[in-house]
Amino acid sequence: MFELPSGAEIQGIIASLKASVGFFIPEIYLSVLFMLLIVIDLVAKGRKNNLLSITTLLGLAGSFFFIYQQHALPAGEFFFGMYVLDEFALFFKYFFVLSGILAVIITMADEQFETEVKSIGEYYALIIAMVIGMIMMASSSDLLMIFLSMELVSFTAYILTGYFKRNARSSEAALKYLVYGAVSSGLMVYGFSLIYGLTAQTNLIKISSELATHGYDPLVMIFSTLLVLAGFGYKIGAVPFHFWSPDVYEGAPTPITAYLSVASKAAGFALLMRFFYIAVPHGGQPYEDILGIDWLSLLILLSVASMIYGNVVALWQKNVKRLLAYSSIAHAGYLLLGIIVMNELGTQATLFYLLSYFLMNFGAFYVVILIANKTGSENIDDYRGLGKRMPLAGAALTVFLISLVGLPPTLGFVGKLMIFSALIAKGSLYMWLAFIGIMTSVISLYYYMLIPLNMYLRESRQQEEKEISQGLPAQIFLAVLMILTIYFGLFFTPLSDFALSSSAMFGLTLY
Amino acid sequence: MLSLIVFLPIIAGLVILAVPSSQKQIIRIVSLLAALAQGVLAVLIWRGYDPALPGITAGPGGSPLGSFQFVEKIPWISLHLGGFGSLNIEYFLGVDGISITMVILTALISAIGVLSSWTIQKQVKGYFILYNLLASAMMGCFVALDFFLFYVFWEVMLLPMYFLIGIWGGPNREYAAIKFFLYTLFGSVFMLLVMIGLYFSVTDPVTGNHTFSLVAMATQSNYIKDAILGPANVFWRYVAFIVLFIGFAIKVPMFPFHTWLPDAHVEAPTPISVILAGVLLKLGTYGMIRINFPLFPEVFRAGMYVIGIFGAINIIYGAFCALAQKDLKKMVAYSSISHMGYVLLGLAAGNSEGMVGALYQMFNHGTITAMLFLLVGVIYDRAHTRQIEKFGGLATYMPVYAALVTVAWFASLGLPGLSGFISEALVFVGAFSSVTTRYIAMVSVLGIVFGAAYLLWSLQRMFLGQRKPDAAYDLVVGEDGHEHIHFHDWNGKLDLDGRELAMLVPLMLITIFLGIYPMPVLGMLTTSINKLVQVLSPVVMSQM
Amino acid sequence: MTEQLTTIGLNHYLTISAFLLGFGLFAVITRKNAIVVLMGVELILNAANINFLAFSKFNGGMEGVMFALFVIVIAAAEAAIALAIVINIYKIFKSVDVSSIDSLKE
Amino acid sequence: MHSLIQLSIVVLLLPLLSFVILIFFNRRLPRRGDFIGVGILGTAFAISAYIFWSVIVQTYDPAFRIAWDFTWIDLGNVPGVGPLQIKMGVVIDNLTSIMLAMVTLISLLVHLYSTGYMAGDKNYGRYFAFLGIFTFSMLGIVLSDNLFSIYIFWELVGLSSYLLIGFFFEKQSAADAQKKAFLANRVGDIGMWLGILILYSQFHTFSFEQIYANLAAGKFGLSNGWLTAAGILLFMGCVGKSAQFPLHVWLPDAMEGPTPVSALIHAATMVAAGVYFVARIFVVLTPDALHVIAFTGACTAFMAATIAITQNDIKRVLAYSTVSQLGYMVLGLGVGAYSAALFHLVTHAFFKACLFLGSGAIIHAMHHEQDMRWMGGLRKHMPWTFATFTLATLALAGLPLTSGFMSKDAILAGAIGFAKTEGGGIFYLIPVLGFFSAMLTAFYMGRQIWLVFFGESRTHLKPAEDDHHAAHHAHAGHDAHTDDHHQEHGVHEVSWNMRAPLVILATLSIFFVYSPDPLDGGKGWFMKMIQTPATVVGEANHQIGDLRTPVSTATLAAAVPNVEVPAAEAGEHAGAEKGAHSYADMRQAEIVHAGHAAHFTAIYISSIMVLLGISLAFIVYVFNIIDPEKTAIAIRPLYLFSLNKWYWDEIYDATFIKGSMLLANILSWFDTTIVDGIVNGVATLVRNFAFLNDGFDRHVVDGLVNFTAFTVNTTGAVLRKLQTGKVQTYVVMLLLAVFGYFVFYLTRLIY
Repeated sequence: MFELPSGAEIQGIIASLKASVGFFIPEIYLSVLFMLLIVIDLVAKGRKNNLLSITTLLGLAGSFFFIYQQHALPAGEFFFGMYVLDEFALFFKYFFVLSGILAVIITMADEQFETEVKSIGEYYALIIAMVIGMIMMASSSDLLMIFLSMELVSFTAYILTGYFKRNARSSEAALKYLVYGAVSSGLMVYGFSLIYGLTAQTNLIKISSELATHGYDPLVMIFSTLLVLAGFGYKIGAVPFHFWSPDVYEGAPTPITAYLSVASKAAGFALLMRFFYIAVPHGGQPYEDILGIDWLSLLILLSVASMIYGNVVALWQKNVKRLLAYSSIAHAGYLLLGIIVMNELGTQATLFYLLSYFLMNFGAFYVVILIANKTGSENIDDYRGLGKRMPLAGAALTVFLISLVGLPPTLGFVGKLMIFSALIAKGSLYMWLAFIGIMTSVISLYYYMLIPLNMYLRESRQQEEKEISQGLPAQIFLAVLMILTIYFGLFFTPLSDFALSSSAMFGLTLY
Repeated sequence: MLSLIVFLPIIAGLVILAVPSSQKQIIRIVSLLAALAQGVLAVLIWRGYDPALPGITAGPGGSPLGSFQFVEKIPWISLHLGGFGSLNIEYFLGVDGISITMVILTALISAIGVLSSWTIQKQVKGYFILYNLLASAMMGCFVALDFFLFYVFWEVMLLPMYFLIGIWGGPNREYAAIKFFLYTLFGSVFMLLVMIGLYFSVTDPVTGNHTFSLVAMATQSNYIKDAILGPANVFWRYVAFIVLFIGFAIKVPMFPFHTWLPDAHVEAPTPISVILAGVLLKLGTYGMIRINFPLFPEVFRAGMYVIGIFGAINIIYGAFCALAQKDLKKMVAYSSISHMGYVLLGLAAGNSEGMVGALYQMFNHGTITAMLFLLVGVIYDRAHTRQIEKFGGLATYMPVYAALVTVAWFASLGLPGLSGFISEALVFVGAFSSVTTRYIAMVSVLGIVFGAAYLLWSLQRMFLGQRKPDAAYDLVVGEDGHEHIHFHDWNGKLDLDGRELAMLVPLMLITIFLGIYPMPVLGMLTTSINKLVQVLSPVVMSQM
Repeated sequence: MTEQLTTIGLNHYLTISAFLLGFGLFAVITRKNAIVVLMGVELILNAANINFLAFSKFNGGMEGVMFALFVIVIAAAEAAIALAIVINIYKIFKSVDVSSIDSLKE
Repeated sequence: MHSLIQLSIVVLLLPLLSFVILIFFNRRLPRRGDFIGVGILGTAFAISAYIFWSVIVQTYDPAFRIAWDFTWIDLGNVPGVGPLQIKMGVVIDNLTSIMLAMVTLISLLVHLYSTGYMAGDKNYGRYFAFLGIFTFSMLGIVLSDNLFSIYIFWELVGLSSYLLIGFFFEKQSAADAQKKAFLANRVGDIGMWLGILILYSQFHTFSFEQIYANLAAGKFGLSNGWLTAAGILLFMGCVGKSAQFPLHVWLPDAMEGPTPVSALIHAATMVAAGVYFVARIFVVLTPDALHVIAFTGACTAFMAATIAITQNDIKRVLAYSTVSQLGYMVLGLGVGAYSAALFHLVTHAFFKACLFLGSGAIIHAMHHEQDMRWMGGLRKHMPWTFATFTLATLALAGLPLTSGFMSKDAILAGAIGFAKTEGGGIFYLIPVLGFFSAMLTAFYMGRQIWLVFFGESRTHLKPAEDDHHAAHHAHAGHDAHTDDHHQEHGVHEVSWNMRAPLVILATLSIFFVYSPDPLDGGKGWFMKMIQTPATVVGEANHQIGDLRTPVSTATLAAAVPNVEVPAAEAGEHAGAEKGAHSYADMRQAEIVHAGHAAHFTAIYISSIMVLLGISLAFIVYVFNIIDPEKTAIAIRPLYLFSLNKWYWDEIYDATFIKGSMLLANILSWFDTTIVDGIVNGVATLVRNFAFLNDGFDRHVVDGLVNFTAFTVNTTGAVLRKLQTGKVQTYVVMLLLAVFGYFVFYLTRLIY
């Protein structure tokens, strides 16, 4: 029943492949880097030095060059509509490479790795792989591509989560992550299959036009969308698809926790935005589609639930990593607010919020690692009196937490400001969402402040009050992060302009 | 000039950051110098201030110049919002009659606070860094004319305060600190929403863009008719007003939202109590005058009655609670709740007498309450207790202290010849003259009696009569045959020492001088207040 | 009547895949053994596969087939990783009972 | 600025100067600087004597008035009102100049007296400083030309009285008394303040002149009820300061202060300030307000008199008699006997000061024994004191040839006239009470004289270690008075600097100082210089309806046909003509007229009453025909009622003080329990959820101070239970979520 392509067609295919490769250079470069790392690991086996990490850093840094060059290229889709290149995608390329770099840096700071793992080799390779996967997530415009890239990210994530093989918590986290991830991605694929069935298309843009022109059975559509949402929701860790995240975040190695909580969440959002902005049919008004399936209430439900659940449950956490895990759920909720607005301003706000979240969350986790190095614990009670013993770390952590709460003059405040601006500019209908967001952020203040409370207001149990000194590079890095958080909190024009320019999405027709 | 006065303390803080934490004296001196320099600047600003310019709203041609003074207006942030033009935030400072007095007050109280912080021994470095940060933020709030800037300063105050109470506070400090933080944050976050809403509803007549400038917002004609907070959108305007009002009322603190204050005061160290009562509470009422009322005049007029009632509740309720307190500091805390009630009442009157009285009361309450808390601190340093019944007959043994306490107490109960009287009198004059609040004023007058009651009663129990058997000090017969008292583990001067006098005497002189001749302060206020009353009056509203 | 029996319609495929999905989920939820849970996951993926193939058969176009192929590959890779992790779990907990591994909670 | 104004300002500021000097430097000065106090007051008196001379004697004009004011507070151009200033200023008219002279004179004498009485007290210097600030504020009241400044000095007087009553603050009783005095005054003051506010709210000015002018022009915007209210409220200030019923309770306790202070403040000047104030605002008082005032005064006079007859403390008797006499003055103002009331104010000031200083001398001599039961027979030891005291007593009792006689009879005459004019009935109660009090006065003064000066000394009868006596040890301890043996031999006449004031004051309570005719004060310069001003609240005066036509006092005299108009009255009218700035109304005219008519009636009745009183005293205490003890037992309830001051203290304590303390406690409980987020309730509630006790953190509850805390926590606690740690439950949740929304959507799709 299939007729084979003629020679001419094959020529055309090859030609377009050759053309497409030009758009694919950063990914190729990173893949090469990936293999290179494995080779180096084989060569430099057993030698305890930072050869690998340095190479990774340099390599990742090098990729900026190629990504930057892509600005020159025209936005468009290639590989037969599997893959797109647009400002939106570029934004996330930068984002993921940067987060990869930060992940490597804080990995270098984490002393747990010396004790837990023998060879660090494939670790960095896997981080690179994850970067590639996430970049592809952000750029794929086809259900198949989406599925593949997501699985690539997931698998590397499973492995990295379970990287401390002899550590029970790490392994348990890996298992849970695996099972949960497998199920939800399975459901997502099932949803994909149904969409495919409805439209006979796998390309998002084609799907959208198909749905718009021929219409569809709302029941099947909502069902499939829900299943897809299960997959995405699991990536962004939004209620009610969040259950894996606290356990995984607590169990995984801290750098991976940070990495997951920032990067893979961002990737999920990239996907979510692309899918919901492009694939979902839009009538005149956003979300007022042909047969009145209101995605809006669906997403609103998700975001409100995430904000409330994340913040409220975080009140009870005694483990800092777990606390931050719940807070990341809450932040998923705030980010969703930006998506709900469904306009350029909303996109800009979301991207900006991602940037701010990137900075403050990595910072927080970095301090957590530094403290864990010294105290070997992540329990809030063991933070007593640390403020005096680690002044810089304490101050930095306070700044990051304040930023997470969203108080000026920090980056987090501006993020919230932009999200709420988007909501309010949209109209009084969305005011209530803003109210909820505000309320929950007040609640969040309490549990965030628990940490400074223990660090400064309470005396440490053991009486030795000597200052604990981190290494100089660590201190510098910390100071830089802290200053950036405050600086961008006061002068955030470049970031927001960057976010704005990046909010252009190929094939997007709603604004 | 204003930038300097705002950021001097922060600069001092950075300097301190460089000083090794062992050099306590240097740290103290640095921040004292900063505070004094601030004072000097405040005096310069005061001298350079021209009371003829009204402020409140924009001057001729919609520009702040010609209306505000010492204006500094630099574009700070201008960024593009997709489809919504651009977000323009300005670094916009300026003073008018409303803020100038507060600026002076802040400079004064900050300096006093530094002096009174001399006794802090624990983590001096951190303390003074936070203290200076706080001082900057407070000053900034009073001179900021851009809502965004104001909000930033407003929120920046919270964290240092939290730590200052939480680290250097009393036994129950954690609770007090977090309570303060959550309460005030709860009030202020909603302000954020209103701020954004206002931004999208107001255009700058000069540039035509949306703006955060409070000056532009204070002119109703700058509102877009059907914007979210535009004149057409009555419901949201009311909501916004109430939200803002609650935000500020928590800071004041107004009756149902006041419970953080006694805890915070009881736990906070003396200098922080001084700052808290002297300046922070004023921020609440200042916010109302600067932002809440002129931006929503019609809602204000609709709500005058309610505000007045809350004021009356504050006055009487606070007085009664103070009457029942056993802890001297808690009593003073409640007394300041009562006194802020006068401010609310005066504002609710909505006429010049009332508003002038309210602002003057803000100033006087700043100085007087600072005095009260300092005096409480003096006895607490010596006796390590504030329980009123642990004293008695102190007047015999600490005459100077007793004399100062008497003056302060009488100032607080509004004795003529001391500044508090004039402001309270003006408040009542205003409140009674306006038909809206006449009956409220008639009720509030009771506050005068009960105010006298709790103050005199505590005065009697602590200073008059004989030493109580279970007093916090012993009687010893000195070599000169006279009886002296001796506090356990206090080896400083029994009566006030030089530093304490240096803190108290200036405040006292100001109180007395302004009680006899108030014009130096009132003269700066009146023009702006009259302008404000005009803005709030229906006449202006009908023009829009 | 007879045609309907002889010709297999789209619905049949879909029904089968739906059943597979159900079984898969059932296995994932109820089974204690990690391996069986993973088999449940495989069932879910295969349910999707059947859908893809059926749809591509009835809609025409090769995308479904491609998708199915890739899903199979992915499933294989997933199995590999899963087994590695499960073995590691077994090494530590001396058991592969999913429901008993719950030290991380609340 | 008129030279007299300048002088008066100097007079005003001199005592302040003495206060400032003494409060700061008294320890550095020789004799603690008492000479400064005395000297400065001497100067002040000299100047005010000059003012008196030039106003009263030189320009013999009832309508004399000069004023000067300056802008104190400038509120700029107030919207709706226009330019608005609050002015301060001084006014000098006859009344002012008389009061000036009186206040400075008595103050001077008290200063002088105190140099003896207070000698050796450890706060000697501070004492004179306080006297200084008191004099300052008192003069302020006298000189003020507007309500606001009167209120200011009013409060300051309250302060200085507070300081002086509590001068021996080590004594608990003194500390209590000073607080009581201040608070009672404040209660009166808020009434006065409200009255001021009512007037201000209409005219946006405090100045007497402008308020009166506006009122006369009928600019008062509110109803007449408000005007009456304003009058009564303003009068409340007087009720507080002049210790009228029901706020009289503080004055007797105020006797805890040093006796000279009692003489200065609580007999002569401060308590008179209330009356003075009512006189100042007399013209705004509506008839209804005046009725209230009259009855208040009558009740006070009577009540205080009944209490005085059973008191044993020599100073308390005088205190109650003061209250009673103040009642007379208020009564006089109430009935419209304006001049008479003020006349009584002045006369009373002198003889009562004399009495107090005399009692001070006695107490001093008796080593701080104040209980008359243990005195007696002092006339031999202290002739000077005896003489002056007796003279003043006669004046107080109101026997002919004394000043008191003239003033009191003028008041009573006015009362009768008033009752006539108002159409009798209930209004006759006022003169009746007045006369009855006159009798009581005569009685208790007679009793006092007898107990103190006559008979034999009863010091030995005193029960040993009487608590009353012990209470005074503290005070005695501060008096380094030389001789310290406690028997009557120690009793001796006091030194010259305490004797001189007695003599001067006694002299001033003889009739010829005020009037040539011992029977009629109306012939005297005082009554001529102080004339009843015409009301400015005509339209609020229901009796004269809308009579607004100016009627000069000449026609007023024409309306007084029958009784012989004393020759001098012609001059009075002439003066009135000159100062015809005011216009009279019929009601005043009638009252004055009827007052003149009732002049002799009053004289007869009151003389009879006084004689009755004195003779009764003789019957009881001299001839012992009636045994006081037996009588007391016979009418025990009445006796106790009087002895316990009608139980006012107990009543107030039970109601207001206890009540407000109770309320305060309730409210603070409410504050800490209810308002503070129902923290406790929440805490217990949450703790009751046993299943989420783990990791329960009270800060969460207390931190978010309200029910949010509760909900937030419980929800948090419940929600986190979802996180079971079993991955399969997670999957179930996931499916449930998907399925749940699916169902939700289905329902929406169907319906």
